[in-house]
Amino acid sequence: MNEKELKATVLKALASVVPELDEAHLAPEKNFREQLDIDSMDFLNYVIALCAATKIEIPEADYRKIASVDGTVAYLAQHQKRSSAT
Amino acid sequence: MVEFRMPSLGADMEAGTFVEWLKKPGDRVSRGEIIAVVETQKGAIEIEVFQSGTLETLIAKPGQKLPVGAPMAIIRGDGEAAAAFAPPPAPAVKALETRPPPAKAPVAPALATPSAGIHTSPAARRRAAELGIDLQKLVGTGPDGAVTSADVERAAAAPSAAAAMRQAIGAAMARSKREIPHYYLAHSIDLDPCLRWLASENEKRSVAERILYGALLLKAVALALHDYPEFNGYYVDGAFRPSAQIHLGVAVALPKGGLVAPAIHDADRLPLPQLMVALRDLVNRARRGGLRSSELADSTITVTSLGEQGAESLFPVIYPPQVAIFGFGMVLDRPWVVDGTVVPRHVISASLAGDHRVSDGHRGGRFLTAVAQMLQKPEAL
Amino acid sequence: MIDHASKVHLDRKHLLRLLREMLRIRRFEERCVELYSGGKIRGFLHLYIGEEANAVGAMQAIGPKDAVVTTYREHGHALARGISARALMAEMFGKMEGTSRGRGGSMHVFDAATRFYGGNAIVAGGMPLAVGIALAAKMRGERNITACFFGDGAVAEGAFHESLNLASLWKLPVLFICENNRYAMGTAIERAQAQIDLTKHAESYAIRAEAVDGMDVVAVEVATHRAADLVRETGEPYFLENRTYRFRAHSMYDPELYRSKAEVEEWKKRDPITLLEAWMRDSNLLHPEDMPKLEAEVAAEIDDAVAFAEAGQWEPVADLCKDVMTVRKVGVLEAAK
Amino acid sequence: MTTTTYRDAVRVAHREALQRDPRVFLMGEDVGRYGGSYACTKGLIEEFGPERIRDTPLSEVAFVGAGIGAALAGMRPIVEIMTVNFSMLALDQIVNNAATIRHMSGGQFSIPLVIRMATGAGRQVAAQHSHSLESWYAHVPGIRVVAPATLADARGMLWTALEDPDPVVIFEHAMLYSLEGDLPEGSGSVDIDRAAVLRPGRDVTLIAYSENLHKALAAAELLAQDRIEAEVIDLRTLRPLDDATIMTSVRKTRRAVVVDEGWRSGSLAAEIAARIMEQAFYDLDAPVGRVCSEEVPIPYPKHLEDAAIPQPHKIVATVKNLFGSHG
Repeated sequence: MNEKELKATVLKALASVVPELDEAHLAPEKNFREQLDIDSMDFLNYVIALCAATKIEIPEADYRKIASVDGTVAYLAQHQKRSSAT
Repeated sequence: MVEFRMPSLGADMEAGTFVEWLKKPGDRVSRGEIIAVVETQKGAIEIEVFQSGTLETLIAKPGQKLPVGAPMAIIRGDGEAAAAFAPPPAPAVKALETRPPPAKAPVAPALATPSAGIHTSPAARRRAAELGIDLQKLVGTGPDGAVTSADVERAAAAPSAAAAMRQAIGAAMARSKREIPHYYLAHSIDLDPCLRWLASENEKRSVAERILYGALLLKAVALALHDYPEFNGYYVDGAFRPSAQIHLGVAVALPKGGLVAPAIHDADRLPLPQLMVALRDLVNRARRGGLRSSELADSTITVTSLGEQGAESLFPVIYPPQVAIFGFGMVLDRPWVVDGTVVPRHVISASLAGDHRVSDGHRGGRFLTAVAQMLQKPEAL
Repeated sequence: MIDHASKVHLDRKHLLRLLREMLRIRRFEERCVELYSGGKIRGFLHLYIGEEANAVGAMQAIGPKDAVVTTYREHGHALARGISARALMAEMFGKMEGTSRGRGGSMHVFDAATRFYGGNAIVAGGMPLAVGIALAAKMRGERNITACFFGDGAVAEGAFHESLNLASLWKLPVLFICENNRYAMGTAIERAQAQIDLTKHAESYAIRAEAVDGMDVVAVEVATHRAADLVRETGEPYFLENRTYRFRAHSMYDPELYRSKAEVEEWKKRDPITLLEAWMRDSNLLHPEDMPKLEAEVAAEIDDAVAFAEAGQWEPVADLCKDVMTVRKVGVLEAAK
Repeated sequence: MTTTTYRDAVRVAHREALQRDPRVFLMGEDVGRYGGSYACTKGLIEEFGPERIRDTPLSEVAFVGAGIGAALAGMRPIVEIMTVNFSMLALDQIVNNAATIRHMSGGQFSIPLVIRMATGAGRQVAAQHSHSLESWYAHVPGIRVVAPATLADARGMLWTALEDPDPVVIFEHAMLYSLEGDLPEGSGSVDIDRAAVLRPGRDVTLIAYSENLHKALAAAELLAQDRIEAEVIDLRTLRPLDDATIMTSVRKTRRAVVVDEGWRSGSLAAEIAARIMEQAFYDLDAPVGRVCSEEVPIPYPKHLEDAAIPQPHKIVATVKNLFGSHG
């Protein structure tokens, strides 16, 4: 997927957890857990949605890296290169 | 050697009945010559041969019904040596295989399955699903009393679900403060054992099966209640009635505000993975408005947690007619003394509110520390 | 064979051409019988064997700018008009390389290049079209004529009477050519028409008419030249009744219960090909090597046509609805690309 | 703005087409000397002469077939069949030749023909002269079918139809010819691909064409008195149907009634109802209603004829039972 598609996937996963997500007021570089008042259950659902869409297993240790929209996109892009390279 | 076959006898003809040979084996035949007669429903038709040569062997017998393309005789072409020629077993109808491949049959659209019970218009059915409205509870104003989308909109709006919920919570909390003499206890618990165990446990699991520490808290409270039954039950008509089952009410904050506390039934007997599944199902359905009323009424004790955002510790209000409520604050990094040295630990503050008509602080404190102990050996939960 | 001095130039070269054209049609259709029996050609197949003189004779007098409208018994007209044996055979196989992309089959050959406005499976269905095409020519002052072929069966249809009347009333340049082979499918003309002299039908609409020996290719050519020139000069319709006979069934297959074998054998004595062959031999215009050479050439052309058809493509199902209507943007009209 | 009639709009449209394109000519029964059975072509023969305004004998097969032939050969004929009732004789030419030749010739031939015919009942001329068979024509791939209900469409559809490389059948309802109204100056050709929303509404969509479009508008006024706001769609094109406009409206109002003067079985209303079920099923709050002619040969007496064909009160009743108790 290219970067535009990855971002759309991330936002879609986020929207599945926060139905009335308003992307305009979401700072993509900042941690969305505070911005959107997301608890651990929501975050787990978000990770599950991401893995389903991208077929990439995200270990718990990496949760820190995907706490913002931009962070998730970068993480997925970099991960995508590694898996296609192996 | 050439097979003389039953010719295609017209657009609507699939087979013909063989009538007679006009030639006998060994006779010469030349192209265009009539050598047989076949009966069709339109009448007898003379069949010509297209191959000059000698009639070798006759296969078709009078009265035999033969499909188009079936071999009727073998003709030896001019100049071919007579050779033993076993007639082929099945009628090889190769020539007819030139039709184009059939187009894929169009897929029949899946028919919507009629739902039993009340008539509901398709628009109403779709809108109810979107708004998480339970159709059973609606009175239809459409044709033959059918439920229409307008009925669904009215149900969702009147009055706004959140406002109704606000009133319900308010009433319960006011009654609780009026009737229940609360006493409060708090205790800090080292959560590192749980978090370490979870980290290794979740590595072995796929994303969908990972367990949150919240599930461990619930299981610890549920198990501890075995030794502290006076915190699990109802205070009704002036007396406490302990409950044989342990139905943990889990307080869930809703996106548009408000709180519901659906129960996880027999939480003490559920293995951790199932407890996690139950928890996730309840939270998701609560947030989509998909809970059944039965799930909101039979908790024997409630556990509430502020999750990652919120305060260090909380002192919750008991849900009547329950007699206790457990609370967990935020997980924080705190200095912790181990064997005399100070080390950093993830610490959570657990608090208990009890109904002094049923239990007292001493037993409350023991109950709290029991939960804390259990959380030091997560593998046993 | 009567003598036809008039305009037709009866030299050896021309007569050999007539012979070759008739032979070509005969062998093409004989091969179609074989291909039909083998299942390669399907649906309906109406043979012209015995009537070759009409198409070959007529087409000598019908120019490239003239229009042709015919019926489902059209292979002879198509070949004599100049449509390739390849395209015709491919059409009968239903292949894309056919005259109509394989969609029409034996009864619906179309060719814009030769203004061949199709076979038509509805008896007399093409006659009003011919009238209209001629109307267009007249309104635009063009000197071309429209040749409209049909059989004795069409004479019973309303379209026949309405078309003849309209063509005569509006003085339209239509050359009506009735190939009267005496049978409308299984009904002999005596059992279908109160008046079996079909020229009388045409004359009742004030259309000049003439009967022609439809087994004599030279007679047909001479009559058609004269008629075509008259239509071109006067702009008025003309009616030829070519009295002919088909040696094979109406279509593949019918048991021909409606006529006796003796009658067929009687007519076969005046096979248009053998008639011309004998006449040329008597007038020593036919050399011994001519027939074998013609047969070889024709056989090669037909084998090539069959191979071409065999190798042809099936039209992809995705093109099923292509050409139903012109493709244009909604709301805006542009000519189809 | 000039006040005029539907019939005169048709005449002006013919005059303009005949002036603009020499390939255009008109053929039909009594279109010349008599000036048209509904007086739509009065004066044309005097202006354009008998060559281009051709009175035909009563030979529908021949002159409709000739129209197709002339179009095949490059002309732009307008063939008037006096009424749809006589067009049945020419159906073979229309279906087997006009609609078929482009496809069956492998795309070689074009038939830029316009056929006009009056249709419908209401003049007490009894069964054989009161048919409404638009659905027969709208069933056939290879032709386009339009039904001008307004003066603007009567004025504007002809030229667009003539420019279309494929055959176009124009149905003019017999009751519309004397319809009066205003036609803006310089109103010219109109598109023939889209339906038009003539009255916005939110509670139900009324889908109609030709004379019944006006009955649907009348019904909408009656419904408004009962606080039911009906959206009225003029189909304008019967083939191809403008699904987009229909579905957009039905998805908004969630109810639809189709008004069609044909007999109910196998009618155009049946086709539209099926398409709504296929494309907007999950937006419906009630089954699609249909107001069609009763399945009877249209009777001669006025009271019976009126009872047989669609009427505003029938439309109102059909709409009402799409609503439940408190409509």
